[in-house]
Amino acid sequence: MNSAANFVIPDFLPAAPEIFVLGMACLILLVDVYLSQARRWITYALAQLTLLGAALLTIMLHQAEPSFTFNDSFIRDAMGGVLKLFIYLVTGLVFIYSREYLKSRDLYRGEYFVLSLFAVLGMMVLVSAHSLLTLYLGLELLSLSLYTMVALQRDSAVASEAAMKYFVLGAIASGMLLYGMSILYGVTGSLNIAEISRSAAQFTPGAAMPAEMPGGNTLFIFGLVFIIIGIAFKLGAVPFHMWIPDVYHGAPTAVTLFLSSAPKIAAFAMLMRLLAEGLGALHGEWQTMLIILAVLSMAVGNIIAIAQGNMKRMLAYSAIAHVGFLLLGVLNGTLAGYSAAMFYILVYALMSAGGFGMILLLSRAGFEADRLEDFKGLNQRSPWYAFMMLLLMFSMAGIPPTVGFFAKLVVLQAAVEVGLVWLAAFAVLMSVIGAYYYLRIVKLMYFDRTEERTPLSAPYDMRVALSANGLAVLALGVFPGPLLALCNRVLGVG
Amino acid sequence: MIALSDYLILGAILFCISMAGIFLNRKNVIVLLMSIELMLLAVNMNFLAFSHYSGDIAGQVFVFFILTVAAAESAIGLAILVVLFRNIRAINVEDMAKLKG
Amino acid sequence: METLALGTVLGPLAGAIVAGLFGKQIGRAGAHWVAIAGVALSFILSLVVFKQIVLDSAPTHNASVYTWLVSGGIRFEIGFLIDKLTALMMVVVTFVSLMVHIYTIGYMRDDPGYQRFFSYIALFTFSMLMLVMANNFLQLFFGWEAVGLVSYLLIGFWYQRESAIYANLKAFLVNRVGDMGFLLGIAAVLLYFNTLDYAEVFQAAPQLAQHTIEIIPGYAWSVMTVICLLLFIGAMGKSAQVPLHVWLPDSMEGPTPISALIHAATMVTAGIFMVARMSPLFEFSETALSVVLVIGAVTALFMGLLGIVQNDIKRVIAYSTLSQLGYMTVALGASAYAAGIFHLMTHAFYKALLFLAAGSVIIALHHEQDIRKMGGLYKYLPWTYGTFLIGTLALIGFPGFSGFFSKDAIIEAVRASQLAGSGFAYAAVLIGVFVTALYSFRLLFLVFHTQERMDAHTREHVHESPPVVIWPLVLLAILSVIAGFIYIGPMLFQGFFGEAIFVLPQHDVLQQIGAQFHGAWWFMIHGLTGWPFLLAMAGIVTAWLCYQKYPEIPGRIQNALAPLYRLLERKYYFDDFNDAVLAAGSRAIGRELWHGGDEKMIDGVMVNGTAGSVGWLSTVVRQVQSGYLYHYAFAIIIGLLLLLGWPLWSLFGRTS
Amino acid sequence: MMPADFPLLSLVIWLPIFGGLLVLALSDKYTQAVRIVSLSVATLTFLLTLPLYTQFNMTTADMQFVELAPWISTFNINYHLGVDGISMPLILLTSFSTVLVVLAGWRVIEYKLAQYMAAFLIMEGLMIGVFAALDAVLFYVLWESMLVPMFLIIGIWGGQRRVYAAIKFFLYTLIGSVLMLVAFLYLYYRTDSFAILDFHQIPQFDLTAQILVFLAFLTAFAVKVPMWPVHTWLPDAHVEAPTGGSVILAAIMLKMGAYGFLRFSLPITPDASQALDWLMITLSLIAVVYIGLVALVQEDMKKLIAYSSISHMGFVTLGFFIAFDIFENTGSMQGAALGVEGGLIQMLSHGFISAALFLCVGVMYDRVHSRNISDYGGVVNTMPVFASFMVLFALANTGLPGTSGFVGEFMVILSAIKANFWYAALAATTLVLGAAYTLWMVKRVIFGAIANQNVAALQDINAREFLVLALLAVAVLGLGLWPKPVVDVMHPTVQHLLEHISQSKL
Amino acid sequence: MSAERIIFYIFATTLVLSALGVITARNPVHAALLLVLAFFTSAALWLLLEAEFLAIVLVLVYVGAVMVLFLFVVMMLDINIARMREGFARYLPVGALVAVLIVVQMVLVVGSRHFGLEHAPAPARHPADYSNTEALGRVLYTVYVYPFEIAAAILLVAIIAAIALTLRKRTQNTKYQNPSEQVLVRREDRVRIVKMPSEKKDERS
Repeated sequence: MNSAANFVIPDFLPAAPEIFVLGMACLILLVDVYLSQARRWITYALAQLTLLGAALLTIMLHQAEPSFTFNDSFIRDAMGGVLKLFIYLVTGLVFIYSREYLKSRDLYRGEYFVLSLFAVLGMMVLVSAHSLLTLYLGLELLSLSLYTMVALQRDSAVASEAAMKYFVLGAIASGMLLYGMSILYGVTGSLNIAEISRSAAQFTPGAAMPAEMPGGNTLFIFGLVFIIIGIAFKLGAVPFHMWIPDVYHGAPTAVTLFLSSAPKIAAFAMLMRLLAEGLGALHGEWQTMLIILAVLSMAVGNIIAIAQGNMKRMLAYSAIAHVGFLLLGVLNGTLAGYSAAMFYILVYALMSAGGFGMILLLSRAGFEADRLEDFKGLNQRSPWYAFMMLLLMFSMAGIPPTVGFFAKLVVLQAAVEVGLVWLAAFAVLMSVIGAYYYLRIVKLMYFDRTEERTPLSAPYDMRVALSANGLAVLALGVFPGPLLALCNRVLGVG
Repeated sequence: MIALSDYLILGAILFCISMAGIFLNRKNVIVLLMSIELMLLAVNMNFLAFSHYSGDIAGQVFVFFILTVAAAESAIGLAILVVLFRNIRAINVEDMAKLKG
Repeated sequence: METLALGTVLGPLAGAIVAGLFGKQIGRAGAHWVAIAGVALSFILSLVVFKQIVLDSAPTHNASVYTWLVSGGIRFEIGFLIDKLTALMMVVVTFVSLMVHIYTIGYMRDDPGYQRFFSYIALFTFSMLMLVMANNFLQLFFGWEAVGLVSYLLIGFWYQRESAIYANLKAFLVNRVGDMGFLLGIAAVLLYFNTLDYAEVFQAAPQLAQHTIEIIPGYAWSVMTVICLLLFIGAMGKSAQVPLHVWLPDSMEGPTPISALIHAATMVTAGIFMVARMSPLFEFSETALSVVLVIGAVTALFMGLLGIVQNDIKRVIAYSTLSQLGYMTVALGASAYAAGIFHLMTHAFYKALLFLAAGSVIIALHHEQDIRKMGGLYKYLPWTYGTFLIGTLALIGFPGFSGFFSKDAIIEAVRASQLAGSGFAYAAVLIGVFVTALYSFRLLFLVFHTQERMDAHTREHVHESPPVVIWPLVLLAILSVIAGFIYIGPMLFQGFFGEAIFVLPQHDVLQQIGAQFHGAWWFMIHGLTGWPFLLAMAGIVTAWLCYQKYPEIPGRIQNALAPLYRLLERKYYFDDFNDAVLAAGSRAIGRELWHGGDEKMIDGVMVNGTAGSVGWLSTVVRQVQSGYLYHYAFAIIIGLLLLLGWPLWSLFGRTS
Repeated sequence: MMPADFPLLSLVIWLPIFGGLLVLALSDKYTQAVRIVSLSVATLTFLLTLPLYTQFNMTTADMQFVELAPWISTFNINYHLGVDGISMPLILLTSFSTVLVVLAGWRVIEYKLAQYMAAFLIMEGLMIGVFAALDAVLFYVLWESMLVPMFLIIGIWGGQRRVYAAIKFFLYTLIGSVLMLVAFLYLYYRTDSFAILDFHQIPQFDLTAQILVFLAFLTAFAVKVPMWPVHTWLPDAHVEAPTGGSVILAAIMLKMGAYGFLRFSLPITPDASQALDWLMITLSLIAVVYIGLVALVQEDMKKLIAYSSISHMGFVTLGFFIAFDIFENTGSMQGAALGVEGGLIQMLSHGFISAALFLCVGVMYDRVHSRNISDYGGVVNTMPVFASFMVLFALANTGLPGTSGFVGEFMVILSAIKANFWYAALAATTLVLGAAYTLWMVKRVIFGAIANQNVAALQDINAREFLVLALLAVAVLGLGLWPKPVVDVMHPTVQHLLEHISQSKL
Repeated sequence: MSAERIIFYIFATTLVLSALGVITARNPVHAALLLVLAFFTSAALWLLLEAEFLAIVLVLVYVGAVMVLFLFVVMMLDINIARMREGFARYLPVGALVAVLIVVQMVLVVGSRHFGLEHAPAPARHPADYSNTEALGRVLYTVYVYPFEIAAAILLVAIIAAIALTLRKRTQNTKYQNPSEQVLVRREDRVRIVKMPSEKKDERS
């Protein structure tokens, strides 16, 4: 029972990265005001520096044993550390990829970077949240920044429409999440995740009414449902996925790129904190729900994606399908399963960043390059980037020797581990359907010829980053061992 | 004596009303935002009730923050609404269907 | 002996390879010299072998050259079995082959494919030797298919002729039908004897005589019968027995020397040889023997009938070949294997002679083959005429000529046979004699006598063929006259073949005949009084009347027996049946399976159908993404209902 | 003589892959260099695979040239290579065919030559890897990766309907193999290991599970082989693929399905194989007869050869799956060994013959740019040398004794009769059908009078083409006249395999 | 039936009714006002729950700020009131059905079955000197300092967002007059005489 009495100044050190990012965000906000468009690169550089610094701090502060502060509302553990590092990494890539695009669309302003950094901050809070309150606040910080970023292209009707949809649906979702939290609070009488899990431990499957807690079971499940909806929405699992296609499609590609990569990691963290750590005892209950969500997501995502003619929209649906796979790993309910899911989400964030990065590479002023046709004959225009895209697409389809295959392998293994062979079989069949639309991109790039001869103009750093991104997908495919081992270690798989 | 369940039922009803408001409302986006406020109100009701009956202040604190966030949220929501209105000269829900399929 | 055998086989092979691969370099002369050298070598070697094995009665040579492969504990080997039967066949094959080689120099003089031709026939000699010298079924099958291959190549030698390449495809396929049975027979042998080596198989045969097999459940058949019938199907294909005879007449599309070498003297007799070689198996299945007997008889008679209505000189001889093969088969059926082989030998000589003579006529008339455009040639082609006459007399079995001895022996054997169907067979072969005489002399008269029907231009250029053509004729003619007289005694009645041919005592008809056999002269005198002689004479007379004396008679008969005539003309509608039903039928089925099965069912419904339905589904499902916010919200609510619904149900279901 | 622990297999896997990358790096600027490098890499690889045979220990059934290194320790997935009597000949076949393919594409390919050659070299490495892999995941990774270059080859250098064919090929094979992946995961769940040899040793394996696993494998391998009714991708893929692609497809990829049956289906799920052998045998015989009839009426040479491939592969699967009936009938494994080895030989021989025939068609296609039988006729008049090759291979395709085509069919038929007379009888129909469709095509294409100007204008094959065809001719005749050296390699492995599958896991 | 029960039910009913009014009102202004009412009533209910501070905050912040903002926006954007309620009735049945279903489900759980008085007895009233505000204040800056800071960040984001989205640079779309320029303007600045050849019809095509 945390009260004001016997209060001690909390240890701020574990939260140093958060504090640093917050400070830098404010700083950039100020600096940017006084910068002319020509000097905007300073903002950019500062933003990158922020990420770098945060990364360094996170690494320095890393420690195997989890430690708590702010009255146990903040947790610093290995998993959180790794997730944060990947968030920085992906965000860094996002900044690199987006720069040209933003410039050519008069979006190259401080707001984009500041909001991104606030979003990153939100993610960090989310990742290391150890109480429902901080978790909620982190989520809101993230979401609000994202809503704004989507609407950032003010003169675009679709963008504002997308923002509006995102906002309303997001609000509903957080409302549901809150309702679930309130129920949990009611049942357990605490907001602290550790305590929640402690009382959840009394949860006895089967019996409706354990003695010590009136209606405990029912209420737990009741709250659980709302919690899961909140998570599912953030991840974009069917039937809570509706926002994804429209928002991905409507938002400026640079924002979509951000939206589709880093926040996924945060959402995974949220899932881990709530389901795995908080309500792990209810595994038997939420497993079934996740199975429903997984099946629906894989089916709907893959099937609808086939009919898409717009690259961003197609990738949106593929994102939905990927969430389905991610859930396969989670519903396993063991540390091994979580680590599989973690591997999957990290890999997905990389692939997604690369995929949208390619769109940004092809796009130029007044040309969005987000239709499938825009990839026609890329192999003639630039064999190298065609190859990169090939790698990314096959990775998303889960074809070896790209890392996407191993991502699928581990989550499928997790599903089989708990005897859900039928689910695994269903999943792979869906992935075959999925392969079709990824192949279509490859087909466009390699089999079709085009008259389009404009050379790809991209700054040096973007070329390097994108190539690195593509090759990473291949390299991790050949040597997935280290990353897998890392996931296992941070989750303490024996 | 007012039972905890009374407050919770009230919250539940409010919650459903707000949801109904959201998917029944075909026209006005502003009303959507209002429904969201209602939804948060329902949640607050729950928190306060629980915190009252369990004599734990944490619930009130949570509500405090929810109110804060809700304020920020509505601000942003309205800002987006304004942008939207500038673009499509309407705030009809049905007019926001360029993105579909 | 090993080296002898190898030399015999490899000689022609070497010739074939050199002439074939390096034909251009070594030129035409080079080609025919190298080929002839090879064949001559093997001829000489076979003579040596013949001397050692037959005259000095050296022990049978049976050894393997190399192991082809070992699998499943079974050794498949390539090796030679040389006993008296083999030795005889070697001599016959190499001799005829040599003759043909020499003859070819003249016959093919100005053909562009000269080298190719020599390489082919040398290759043929090789294959045929492999066949006859085999000591196991694998090699037998190898040679079997190899001769089939060469015959395929040679029938289609003039590949620009549509008819030729049609004929060779037909020949190959019909043979393949036979080979299919043959291969199954071999498989059956392996199944029951677990080896393919002749010696082991034959030795184990008696024990298996009683075994039965149920190919169709419920019907127990004797293993021996099954094996023998399957093998005999092969023989039917090679030796052109009804109904697998259809390819032989068409095979006359090939150059004449081929007709002589392959389609008269050697290859087609492979079947006969094979059955004789398998006598230790056939002997244990009377059923099989009866089948052989009947089929042979049918072929002998009805194919002979066809010879009467043919107008192509080579086709007439081809049908006579069919009929003669029938005779041999009859002999086998009657367990008179020796007689069969004996007839095989004599037939090889005189039929080769006939073909080559016919060839000589054809050259003389500039590749004219229609006998209605000939006549009165005896004054232009004295040598050819003489040899041809000898051949004909041998063919109809005129006493004293080789054919007489072999054929009479067969007829006697059939009469003595007790097998089911031997009665019919006896009748058939007797009538066959008359028929043979009839068509042979019809041919003789129409070609060499009667008034000249060729056009003036040809007549001026008609001239006797060069010596290189004539010499083989003469040599063959001599053999056609004397071979029978010399060999009948030893080959039929004095255990010439020794253990090479095995006959159960109760089947041994030759034994019975041999009982009152008192030398060739006696046999000849005896023959003068028998039915066959009279029938042959009758045949000759009929032919003389119909074609020499009153040429109008045939026309009348034709009109009188129009349906019958048409039946003969259409060759009993065998070809029509094959083309219309078998060939066209299988093509139709194939087309149906392709379009109906593969394209419509599998691709259309299963593959593209699935893909299409998924695509359709996606276009339908994407409608759910209507773009309307309230629908999206509604989806969330539905999800909530769903997730809320089931756990609550389960819970309250349990409690209340 | 190299040291025992010399990583020969790794070498022959990675050499072509890196060679391919090198070629890719050379790009189309230096086409001649591309050609030379590709050829030398391919040849070198081939030479390096020869020691696999010369130093092969024919007395043991154990894996040889084994390499074992941890790859993904968390799932104890290993980089585990090794060959036995089954896989080794196939590896040689692979490296051999690649040389031919490189030669065949020498001048013919103009568009993006570097990518073309690279694709083939990389694929060679992957294919060798598939045959050498002893770890299920490694196997699967290579097995799937292989699709990518082939997909590109068909799609980029293919014919008219290349896109349809390429995607059909990819999805068809993918849908098969993903189920295999699930099976692997299940087996991992059972054994806590991805080592294929551990899969073989699952002690207690109830029939239902076995059958499910077997069916999963079946989808994967049946598609690859391909067996009726999942064969329809093959004709399309073959027809549309460039000559080289068809060659690799026919010569190697088809073999992988059959290889899979021996490596996975039979030893891992013997009881299921026994329970379902009727199905396999039926499908095999359908392949022989049904497909034979379909081949009869093809108007497109490549399609015809493709169908004949399916029909010939029917013998392979037949040879494998009659084993159980033979146990029952004879109680011994002798006959079964004959069948399995026959199947293996048939795989090799088909590798040579189909490759040769596709190359022949390619030779004509390069000149006339048509695959239709009706566009040809009397080719022999203008291309005598080529014609004699074509006829030779055609006859080999009809299973003529003395050519490799005969050996496999002969062995399989001989052992099939031990299972059931009618199996042998139906299988033997190929003697007629095979001869019919092959020689009928030869008749219409090669023989006859010159059909049209295209044919009249034909040039006979040049030295390069001659070399390619001659190499194959030597292989075909050599294997046909003396198969013993090849078969002896297989004995111990096959023997061991049969002993293994004759023990039930129930 | 104690006094506070009556009070509770009065306010509860009002709250529900006004909430219903919010979502059914034809005119957004009415809706906003009804929402205000809803806030007031719930504030009253919160007082019953002894959450005085929050009750006041609700009134001040929400009614005072947020709702005014709403009304402001409603006024600012001229909305076609007439179209507001079209097709509302059409979807009402299914919508109501679903809503009711969920209510039933939720009530099943949170109803007296689990949270009746027998399960959760009402706590004793705090003494008069108890200050809810102080209690909150004590924890807010100590125990909840971290959330507090995040909340600050959130508000900052809200500010940034509002500005970034709605602030328009005046320079772009407002016009100024400069009389001196107007005076000094010359003919050349306004009129330009262009010489053009007269073109023929057929050249067009």
